[in-house]
Amino acid sequence: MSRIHVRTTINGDAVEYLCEAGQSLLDVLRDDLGLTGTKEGCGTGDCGACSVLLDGRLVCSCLVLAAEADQRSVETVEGLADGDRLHPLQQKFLDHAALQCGICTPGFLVAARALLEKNPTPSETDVRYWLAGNLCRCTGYDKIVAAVMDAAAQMRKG
Amino acid sequence: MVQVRLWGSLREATGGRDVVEVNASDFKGVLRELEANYPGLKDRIERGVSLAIDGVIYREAWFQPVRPDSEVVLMPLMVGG
Amino acid sequence: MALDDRKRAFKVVGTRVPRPDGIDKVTGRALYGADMSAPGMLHGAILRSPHAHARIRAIDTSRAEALPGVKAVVTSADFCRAKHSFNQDALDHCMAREKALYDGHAVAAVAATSKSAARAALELIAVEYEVLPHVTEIEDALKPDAPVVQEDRRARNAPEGTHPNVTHVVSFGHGDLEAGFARADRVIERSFRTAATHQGYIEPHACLASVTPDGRGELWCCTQGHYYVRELCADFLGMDTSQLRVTASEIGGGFGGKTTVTIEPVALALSRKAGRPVKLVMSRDEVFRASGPTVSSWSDIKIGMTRDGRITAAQAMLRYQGGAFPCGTVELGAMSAFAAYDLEAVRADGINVMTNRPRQAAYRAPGAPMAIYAVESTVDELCQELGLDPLEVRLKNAARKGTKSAYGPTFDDIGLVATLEAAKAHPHYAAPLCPNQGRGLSCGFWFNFGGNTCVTLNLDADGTVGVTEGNPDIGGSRASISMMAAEELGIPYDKVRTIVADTASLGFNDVTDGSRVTFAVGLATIEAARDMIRKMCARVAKIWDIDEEAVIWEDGCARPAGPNAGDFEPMSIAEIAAIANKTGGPIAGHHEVNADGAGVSFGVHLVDVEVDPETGHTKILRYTVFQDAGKAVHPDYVEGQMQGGAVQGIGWALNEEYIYGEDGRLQNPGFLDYRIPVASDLPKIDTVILEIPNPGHPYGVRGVGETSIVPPLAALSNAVARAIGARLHELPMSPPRILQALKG
Amino acid sequence: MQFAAPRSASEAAALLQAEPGDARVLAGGSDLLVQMKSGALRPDLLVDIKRIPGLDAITAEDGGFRLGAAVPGARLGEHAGVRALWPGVVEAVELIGSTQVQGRATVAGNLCNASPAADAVPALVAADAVARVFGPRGERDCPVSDIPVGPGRNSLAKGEFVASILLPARPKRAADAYLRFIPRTEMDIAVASAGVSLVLDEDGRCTRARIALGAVGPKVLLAEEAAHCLIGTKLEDAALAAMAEACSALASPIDDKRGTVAFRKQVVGVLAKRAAKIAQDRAGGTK
Repeated sequence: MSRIHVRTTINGDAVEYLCEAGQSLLDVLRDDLGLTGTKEGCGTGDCGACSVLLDGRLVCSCLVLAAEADQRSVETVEGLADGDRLHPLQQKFLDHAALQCGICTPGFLVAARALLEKNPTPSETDVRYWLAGNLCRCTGYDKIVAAVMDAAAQMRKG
Repeated sequence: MVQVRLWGSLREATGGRDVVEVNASDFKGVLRELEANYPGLKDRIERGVSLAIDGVIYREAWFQPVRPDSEVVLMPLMVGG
Repeated sequence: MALDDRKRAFKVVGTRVPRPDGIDKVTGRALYGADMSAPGMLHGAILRSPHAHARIRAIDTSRAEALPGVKAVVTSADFCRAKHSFNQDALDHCMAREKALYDGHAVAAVAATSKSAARAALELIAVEYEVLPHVTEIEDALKPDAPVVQEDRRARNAPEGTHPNVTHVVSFGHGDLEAGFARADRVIERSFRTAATHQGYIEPHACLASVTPDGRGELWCCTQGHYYVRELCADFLGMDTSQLRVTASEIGGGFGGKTTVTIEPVALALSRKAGRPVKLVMSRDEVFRASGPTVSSWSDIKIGMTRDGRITAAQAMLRYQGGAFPCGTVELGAMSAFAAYDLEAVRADGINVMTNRPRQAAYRAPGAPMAIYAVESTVDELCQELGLDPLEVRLKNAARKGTKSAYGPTFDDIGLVATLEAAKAHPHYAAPLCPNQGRGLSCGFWFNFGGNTCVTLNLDADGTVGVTEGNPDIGGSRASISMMAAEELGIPYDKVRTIVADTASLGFNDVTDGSRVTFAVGLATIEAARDMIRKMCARVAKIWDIDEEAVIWEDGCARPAGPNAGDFEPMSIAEIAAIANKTGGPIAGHHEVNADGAGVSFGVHLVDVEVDPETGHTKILRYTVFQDAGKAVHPDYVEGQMQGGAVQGIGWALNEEYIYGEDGRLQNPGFLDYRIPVASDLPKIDTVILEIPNPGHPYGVRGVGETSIVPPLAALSNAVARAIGARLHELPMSPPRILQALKG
Repeated sequence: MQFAAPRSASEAAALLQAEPGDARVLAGGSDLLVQMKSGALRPDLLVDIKRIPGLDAITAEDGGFRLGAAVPGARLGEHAGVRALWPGVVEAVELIGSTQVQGRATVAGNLCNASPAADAVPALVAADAVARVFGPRGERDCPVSDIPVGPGRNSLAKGEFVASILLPARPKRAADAYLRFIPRTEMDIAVASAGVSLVLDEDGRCTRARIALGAVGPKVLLAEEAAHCLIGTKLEDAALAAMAEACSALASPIDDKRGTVAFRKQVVGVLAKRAAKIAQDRAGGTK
């Protein structure tokens, strides 16, 4: 089977890879590029654990073919912090105990980042609906919503 | 002698009684005597049981003392989620 | 180890410190089951039965083996017989032997050089099935002509004529029921049904196995109990336990569903046959079809009450199905059904029935939610009929210290009355409601366990402390264990680091279950810290040349016990550590225990709902959880347990269910149609933590992990009943069912 | 399986035409990739149309808007012009899947996937939208209601694909709305749904109505009799009740894991009634 050559940008770095036509972006990130921060919870776009930004747009990487990422930019949870400085969302997730097992956390962080870039002043209802595609089974969402609201407030202050 | 309360479905092994008396001074002794006096209980005990002694549930504590006035209740082995 | 007599002023316990695994988890660095790889690693895949019940006549793997890239194919023939029948059931669930017992039952597995080659190979395995009649529902499995799921598994104490699918017959209770019911002003009998649900952890089961020809093995997996995984896998592969080292990965949720094995023995068998490491990861579809959901239930409840709200007698008949294997969960259901009540006459009977469904696994307070749902719904209906306040009725009948519990033992200090009083005093209970809205209340209960636990504390040369424990951390337990070690040693939290050891590095530990970890591992950690303190005091006694008894430990320092002991400057833990090698060598504390005295846990939930009378849609308006934590070590994570359990219960009450078709196949093996609550479904989940100290723990800690899933089922059902003026007796309360109930 | 990302519509049509096996158009992929994962589909060729110039654009046309086939739902929601003109279509599209799915799923894909429960389709049918089909023999226009023919089946010929969808212009005092029923608040497939488009006169009387129902038949149903109940009325209770009843009568749903026949028949009428009220309000008919 001939493989497809893809040139892309991941978390700001130029990356090239070869992929099978049917391979998902998620599989390439995890299996071939070692970026295992992006998680697979369902493989069918129902849980949001594999959330990444594709050309700045929030998507499930399990529902993107690796071949589609050619000449596009991909941002994952690994690109959220600025060196050793955590993104405000990351810090607020820690401060608010917004994670228990943590498997859904990367997806929530990437999705919440996309929200706050689009809407810096979301209501709690906005947050809950925007994040409805991210399943969490541990927390009941309460502390996640609180963390996102608090991060938004802090980011508005700059 | 110690009075041991059994749960209902074990009664057929004890001739219908739900409280039996055994001569024992610890957890292991209670089980040993129950098996000896009521062979019908042996299989259930081997599959795993707990003992509640004065309100505290013990799972496998052989040497936990039992006094003649202790409240002793035989229970299924506990599992959780 | 009993509650410390001295009144404690906690310095670390009860604060909200950062968790040690936090940064790894928000940066994507934490390694879960599927995140580990090995050089030369193969990818595994499992072939599963499309039939609910079928005899396996033959399996031809030759074409799959011939496919380029395929390095091993295994079937049940590649495993040993297990030592005990319970273990054999666990193995048979991982790989079918003579019969495929449910849709999705594993029948063969392959390991290949790529995922796509492994998947392609599965299609080349030819299985010759003889399809047999199947049964997936309790009622059907009890009919005289129902297919027998497995022969020779009927309960030994079952009466003559009992169906061979009945594997357990249990009974609990005391007192004279007949007399009790005769004293009642009102007696009602109701039947209830609950659907099977799934724990719904977001991380599918995943592992990486490596077995070498000399009989040694390494296994990396997401599990709640890696020691138990080791025990089972070694048994199934004929390995010495000591030669198999199991390392628990970070775990992406378990809730009881990862307390046994699903794919781990298969990965080891593949690796042994292929001579290479094998990674095996379940798809979500496989998780739903072939891991371990809960029991479904069909229960009858009969309760008698006086006009003023005193329960005179209570009786339950519980029928659970736990899949294609014997399942003892109904015992726990029968024991917990009436645990919240102080009853003179009570009886709870139960049976377990086999069906062609996957083997049940524990799910948070296994067996209790469905039983207590039925009881709490019936009590609520009596309150409605007799015009009584449901909270006052619970208070009037509440179990308390000295109550002879419905399952036998007499309760010591328990928190139910205090929890109910807290709910009564809370503004939520008195808040006004609008039309189509209703308020529901339910109590919940769980036993909590202790169990086998081993903990080591190591004093490092700079005076900081490493804690080594053996229970996978599913909700922040490394933080709470570090906190208890710091508290006991009198040092700051950030001077302690707790890790979860692999099976070769620490003695045996029971599975992370039964809400046991903060209680039992905490208890062992405190004792191990005391062991280390004794050793440190002994060293200091030598240095000062005084008796060991003359040295005491206070605020992280060794001090002379009093003026008579001598005049010495206190020695800090860092000072002691710095010279440990000169005073006798390294210093460690250790403790091993089979902990008892976990202490039961009660909770009360209040919920307000609004039901759309035209569509049957239920909206949750307000939710408050009241629960006794004994002592909340890390309040954030106690609240998290209360909120998370409540939301799982909400899902159970409203939308979650295993749906089987006529063909015996699971219709909804995905998160699209197995509908767990999403963020927008929910309001804020308020929490009120009560602290009624557990006499069985030095700090008074009780487990908090499980009780919270119990009350939502009846609380929601009671709220809906009051909102629509009609009662449903079946979960989930899906909109079609609510609309049907509204029509009468 | 092969993957191709052609740079022109003709190239895409030629690839789709030339493939002897199963060739599939990849736009957002949110249905296609799920079906491939489950094994329900095993295409031999995927043709990614997102790199064809123009297909990712929303353009004004004759007072309406033309939506390129590669425009994801999220882009539609961000377009103030479309929101103002066809709010019901936008709200329908925004209900497809999660935020993540919104970043990928397209209106054209939702139409061509031909699920009877597709959220966009009742709104598009109520809006009288027109699909522009590109194929080996060039372009043709086709009412959106003629694209799906049954569950999972569409009317496109070999080599054809939907290149864009035209949302037409509309008179003053006109608006649309879409509602669906799901058990949760997000993430579910519609159990029943209704799209309603109304035109009112100066007095607020309904002069034109189109009502389309989802998930209550093998494809989206155009409820003409129900719509007729509203003509000449100000959507008084009696008119709405008659309309809802006509919707329920028309519905021919199935029992499945998502809902029962009785439930769907009743609820589809409720949704149509509520959507009509919203559309009326948006059209200024309640002021």
